[in-house]
This record gives sequence, C-alpha cells and structure tokens, in this order.
Amino acid sequence: MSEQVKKFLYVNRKAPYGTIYALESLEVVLIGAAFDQDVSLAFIDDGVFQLTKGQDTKEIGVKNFSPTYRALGDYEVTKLYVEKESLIERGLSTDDLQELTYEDEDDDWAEKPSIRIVSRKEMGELMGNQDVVLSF
Amino acid sequence: MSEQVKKFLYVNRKAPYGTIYALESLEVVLIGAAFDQDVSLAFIDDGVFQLTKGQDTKEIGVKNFSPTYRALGDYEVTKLYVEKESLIERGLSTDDLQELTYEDEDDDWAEKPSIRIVSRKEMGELMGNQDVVLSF
Amino acid sequence: MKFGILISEGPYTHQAADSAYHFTKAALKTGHEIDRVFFYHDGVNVGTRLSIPPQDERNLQKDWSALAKKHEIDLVICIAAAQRRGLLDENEAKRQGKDANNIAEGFRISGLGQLIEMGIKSDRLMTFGD
Amino acid sequence: MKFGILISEGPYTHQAADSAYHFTKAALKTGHEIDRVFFYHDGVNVGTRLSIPPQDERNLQKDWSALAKKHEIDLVICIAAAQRRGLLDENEAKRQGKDANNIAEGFRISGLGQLIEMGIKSDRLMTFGD
Amino acid sequence: MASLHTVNKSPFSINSLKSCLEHANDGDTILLIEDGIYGALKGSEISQIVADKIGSLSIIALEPDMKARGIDSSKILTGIITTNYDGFVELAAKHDVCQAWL
Amino acid sequence: MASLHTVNKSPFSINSLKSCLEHANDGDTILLIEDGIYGALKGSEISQIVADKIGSLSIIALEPDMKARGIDSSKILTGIITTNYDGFVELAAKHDVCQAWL
Repeated sequence: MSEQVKKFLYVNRKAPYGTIYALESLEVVLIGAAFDQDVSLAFIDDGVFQLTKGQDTKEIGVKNFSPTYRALGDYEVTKLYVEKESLIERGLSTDDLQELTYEDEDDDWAEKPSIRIVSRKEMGELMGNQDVVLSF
Repeated sequence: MSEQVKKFLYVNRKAPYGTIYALESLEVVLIGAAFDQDVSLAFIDDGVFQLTKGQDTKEIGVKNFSPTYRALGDYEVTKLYVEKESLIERGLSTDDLQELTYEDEDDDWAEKPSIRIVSRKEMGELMGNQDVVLSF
Repeated sequence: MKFGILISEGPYTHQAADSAYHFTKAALKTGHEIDRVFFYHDGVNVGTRLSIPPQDERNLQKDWSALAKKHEIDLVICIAAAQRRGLLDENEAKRQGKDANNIAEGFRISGLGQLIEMGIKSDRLMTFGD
Repeated sequence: MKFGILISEGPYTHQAADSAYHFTKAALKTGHEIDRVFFYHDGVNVGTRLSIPPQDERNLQKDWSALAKKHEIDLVICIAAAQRRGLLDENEAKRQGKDANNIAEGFRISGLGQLIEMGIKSDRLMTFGD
Repeated sequence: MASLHTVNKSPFSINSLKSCLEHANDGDTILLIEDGIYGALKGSEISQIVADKIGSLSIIALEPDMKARGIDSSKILTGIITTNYDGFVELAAKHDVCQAWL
Repeated sequence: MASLHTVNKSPFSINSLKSCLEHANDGDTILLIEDGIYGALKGSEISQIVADKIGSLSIIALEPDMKARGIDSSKILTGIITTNYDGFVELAAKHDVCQAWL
C-alpha cells in the first residue's frame, strides 16, 4: 500500500479541550504513523497550547490527552515544528512546553528532542514543501 | 403564559450562510414573537452582514433567508439595533443594508424604519438593560 | 433561584455540553432550581442514544439523562433543529416515514416556544455554545 | 487528476458539506476523478438517513448519496468519530448492543487509515471544514 | 443593573473577548471559561487590553478550565481572580442578567 | 512548488486569513470561500493588510459565495479576481498542494 512515500504535514492551529480538533488530529497522526510516510506536525497559532505541560483535566471531566504527545516518538513521529512567534504572542516560552523526545535509530538510539522551534518564515517554507497538508 | 413581560434581546454576531446561526436565530425570533414580550434585536460584529441587500444564494444551493427580515415588522418585531462601528470596520454603510420597516399602530399605521443605527456605547447600554439575552 | 440552561453545541466536538453539565450540577448542589435544559443548534445531538464514546471518556448523553432523572429536569430538544440534524423520537419517525429513531431516555422533542417560555419563567437564562 | 475530499463539519450547521459538494460536482464535470470522500469530526453527521431538512432546503445526505451512486464515489465515515457522535451502521449497532442504526445508503463506516490512504493515492487532498 | 458576561473563546483566534470588553458596562463582570481562560494570561499580545479594563470591570477566570490547560495563578494577570463552578453559579445569581459571547 | 490556500472564515471574527497571509509563500494563491470572501472587501479595517499582499500572492474570491452574501465586484479590492467552482477545481489542479485554513 505504501510503496509511495509522501510528505504529510498535520497543521494544528486550535487549543485543546475547548473543541475536539486537537484530540481528533492526534488520533489521525497515530493511525497515520503505520503508513510509513514522511510525517511532520506543525503547531501554530493556538495549536501551541496543545503542547503545554501541567494539564490536569480532572475537574472538567474530559480526558487528558497531553501524555499522548510523549508517545509520538515511539510511533516514529519525531518532527514537531513549533512556531516561535505563536509562543511569544501568547506569553509562552519553550519552558512552558512538555519535553518530547525520541530515540534516533540512526544514531545508536540516542535520545533527541522532537520539538523544533522555528520562525514563522521557516514554518511557511515548511508548509510550502509538502505533498499533503491536513488542517485541524 | 405571558402575563409577565420581559425584555428579550437577541444578539447576532455571525455572518449568514457560512454557519447556520443567523438562520436559526431568526427562527427563534419568529416563534418568540407570539409571546408578546418586549423584543429587540442587536446586530454587531459580523452580524451586520445578515442585513445586507442583494443576497442571492442560488449558486451555493442554500436557502436565501434575507427576505424574512422584511417580514419581522408584521410580527411586531420592530426594534433592530445595528452598530455603527461594526458597519464601518467592515467598509459598510447603511446604504448596503436592506430597508426594513413596520407600520406603527399607535401612529395611524405610519410606515417607520425598523433599523436603528446606534454607537457601540449605546449598544453596550442597551445590552445592560435586558432581562434575557440570547446570543447567536 | 431558578435557572434555565440553553445548550447550543454538540457533545465532544465543543466543550459547551460539558460546561453546562458542571454548571447545572453546581447549581443544584448549592440549592438552586433547574427547570429545563433546552438543546438547540447542534446541541440536539446530545440527546442521541446511539453515541458510543470511548470507554475512558465521559458519556454526556448518559450523564444528562441520569441528572435529569434524579432532579426531575425537563430536557427539551428543539424539533426544527433536530429534524435538520437527524434526531428523532418514535412519533416523529413514524410521522416522517423513517424506519428508526435515536432519542435517548429522559429527552423529549418540542418546539422553540419552550425556549422562550424558559426565558420568561426562569430567573436567569444561561447559554453554553460556540 | 484524482482528488480526495475531506469533510470535517456537519451538514447545515456549517457550509463545508455544501462547498465540498459543489467542488466535487465541478471536478467531475471538468473531467477529474473523485475516488473517495472521507467524513471526519462532525462531518460524519452528513451520513445519517434520519435527517429531515425543511422541504424548501437542500437535502445534503440525499445529494451526496445520489452523486456517489452516479459516479461510484466511495463515501467513508470515520468509525471513531462516528461512535462518539452516534452514527452507526447495522453491524456496529449489533456489535455495540444498540437497538437502531442511522447510516444512509451509499455511505460506509471504516477506519482513519482510509483517510491516510486517500492522501497517499490522490493527487490532491481537499479539506472542507470549520 | 449589572451583567455577567461569559467568554469561552481564545482571544488569539476569535474576537469574542475583544467585543465583550468593548460592550460591557462599568461594574459588569466577565467570566472567562473554556478556551476563554487564555484571555487571562499575562505577557501576551493582548494582555494590556485586558489589564486596562480590570477595575472598571471585574474579570474572573474559571479554575477547572485553567487547570485543564496547565495554567496556574502565577501565569495570569494581577487583578484577575479565579473561581470554581460553585462560584460561577453564585456569580450568575447575583448579576441581573447573563450574556454569553459565543 | 506553489500552494493553494483556502480561507473560509470572516477575517473580522477569526484569525485564519491573517495567519494564512503571514505563512503563504510568494507565488502562492489564496482562494477566499464561504465567509472568507469578506476578506476581499475594500474600505474595511483589514483591507490594507490584504491589499499589501496582492502581487506577491494571487488572491481570488469565489463568486457563488460573494453573490450569496450580496457582494459584487464593485465592492472588492482592486487586484482580487473572482472565479466559480470550475475555476476552484482548476486552481486546485494546477497548484502542487492545497492547504485549508479552518
């Protein structure tokens, strides 16, 4: 099924919990990981809120899916591009984000960060260099 | 059922057709008219687009409900407050809006305009002087 | 004090039905009355008994049905909004020639007049939507 | 050229299902192929046969079913999204112990893999949503 | 008369909070719920607009929604207080009317 | 490579058009559909931001959605052209990838 390798970009622009898009985007990413495509995730605008640490949803009765981002490395989803300007506009810094890592099989399974902070200009260029863009 | 007369304000903040809120708001207003309450409609932000003239929905296959606003006078819904600043921000003037009128039974059925252009400050004061506010 | 609750968005997709549920529980706990909850727009979809949320998630339909039963709350689904979106009770299904219905226990279908009446009779009308 | 279509919002509430329909018709008319339409998020609600829109409005479920039949388009509803929202076929209803189903003719329920596959196999993936 | 306004949208994506701030009357209360709680963040590009209104308006954030989103009191503007669902009910009861900015 | 971006939200309510304009690359096309066509209006508070991009980007508005909303060509910015659904399909085919700003 997957002779062809395409560049897939998942663009996340919405905050978690207020709407379901962040969760259902993650569900696509997890299933998509089985297809051996070249996968990247982009977090821009309110999408950067998905990656914040310390989420505790007990009192709103909704499932906390933020730990799932930490599992992405095991699914070989290792390129999470986070836009610097989106963080700054929201008063956030990289310290507010979860630490996400993966083990690089080409580098003796060294643990490496999955989150790559990029500028808005770099994010635009990344978007322009894809075969399939899925927006959430 | 309606011994009590309350001030009802319907606040319309969304554009027509892209989403259903404008249409379903109008459906509430029409049903609500039977209850003999003191009804006002507010059009602010993108809600002002609901009242523009010349809407022609044939090519998108969606029902054009803009003529229904002209029927509101017959339902004794005669106070449609439109915010001046919202028009200006969108490059609109009152010339872009439908002419909506009602016949004033207290004034020998004289035909009078239903649309009242108000400032943002006046709109805020109107909102603060209601018993029930329904938002769409 | 008597509250009326208007829910304007479907379950899971927006948090509105959750927020309304937590508000309603808190109101009842602190000694207030909830007469009626009115479901409009996509809110009508809260009342389908066919939803099957994942086991580790809340079940909003069941939560609302249980709360309504316990506290005798009137759960009213707008008929016009429900027809557009495919939420039917047995009578409506029969009348419209449909071979199935999907309304859940504790919900009933009625007209928009019930929303206006709720606005008139309640001390405060609370809207949860998108 | 081969297009894949992703519909992410429910009918009537958002214009997405309309826009996707007009795009699909235009693509077919101008000589392109539409392999599959994938319904995700509230888009799954396009596939209920229980909706009864007002007589003077379009019927999006019937429009999609007819277009799919005429042009042999695969209309796929995401199973995970559908379960949350109460959209079931006969098998799912049986498996889950539900007493009714509501899927319309021409639609089928399947997994998210069908969306990824559509992305791989189509020349362009078009998203219509909110 | 005083109104309780609820805002449930992120101010970075949607204009609800901005519109609410421009329409609320002195003495009104704005309760930030769901994604609306992001309007309480300090150091953001819209913080100053919110801060300028604190005082003439009472601005309150719903704790359960803050916690869900990983935001504690240290991250929000001085002068914004927090409450829980019981407090939400109390606010609704003590204001004359409630208006939702959807 | 060039992308076709679709924007279906009113720029007065939601930040999709703004974000799209800031991320699109020179030579890309933005197609305004549904409530997105309000982004083509001239004389609005956001017109200048859009006008500044015309040239480096191609900005196109979907006629059926303009007509539905009572907007004719006289009301839109110079340099924005219009198309119908057939044109939408052609645009999608001739760009390398399509990205929806929801």
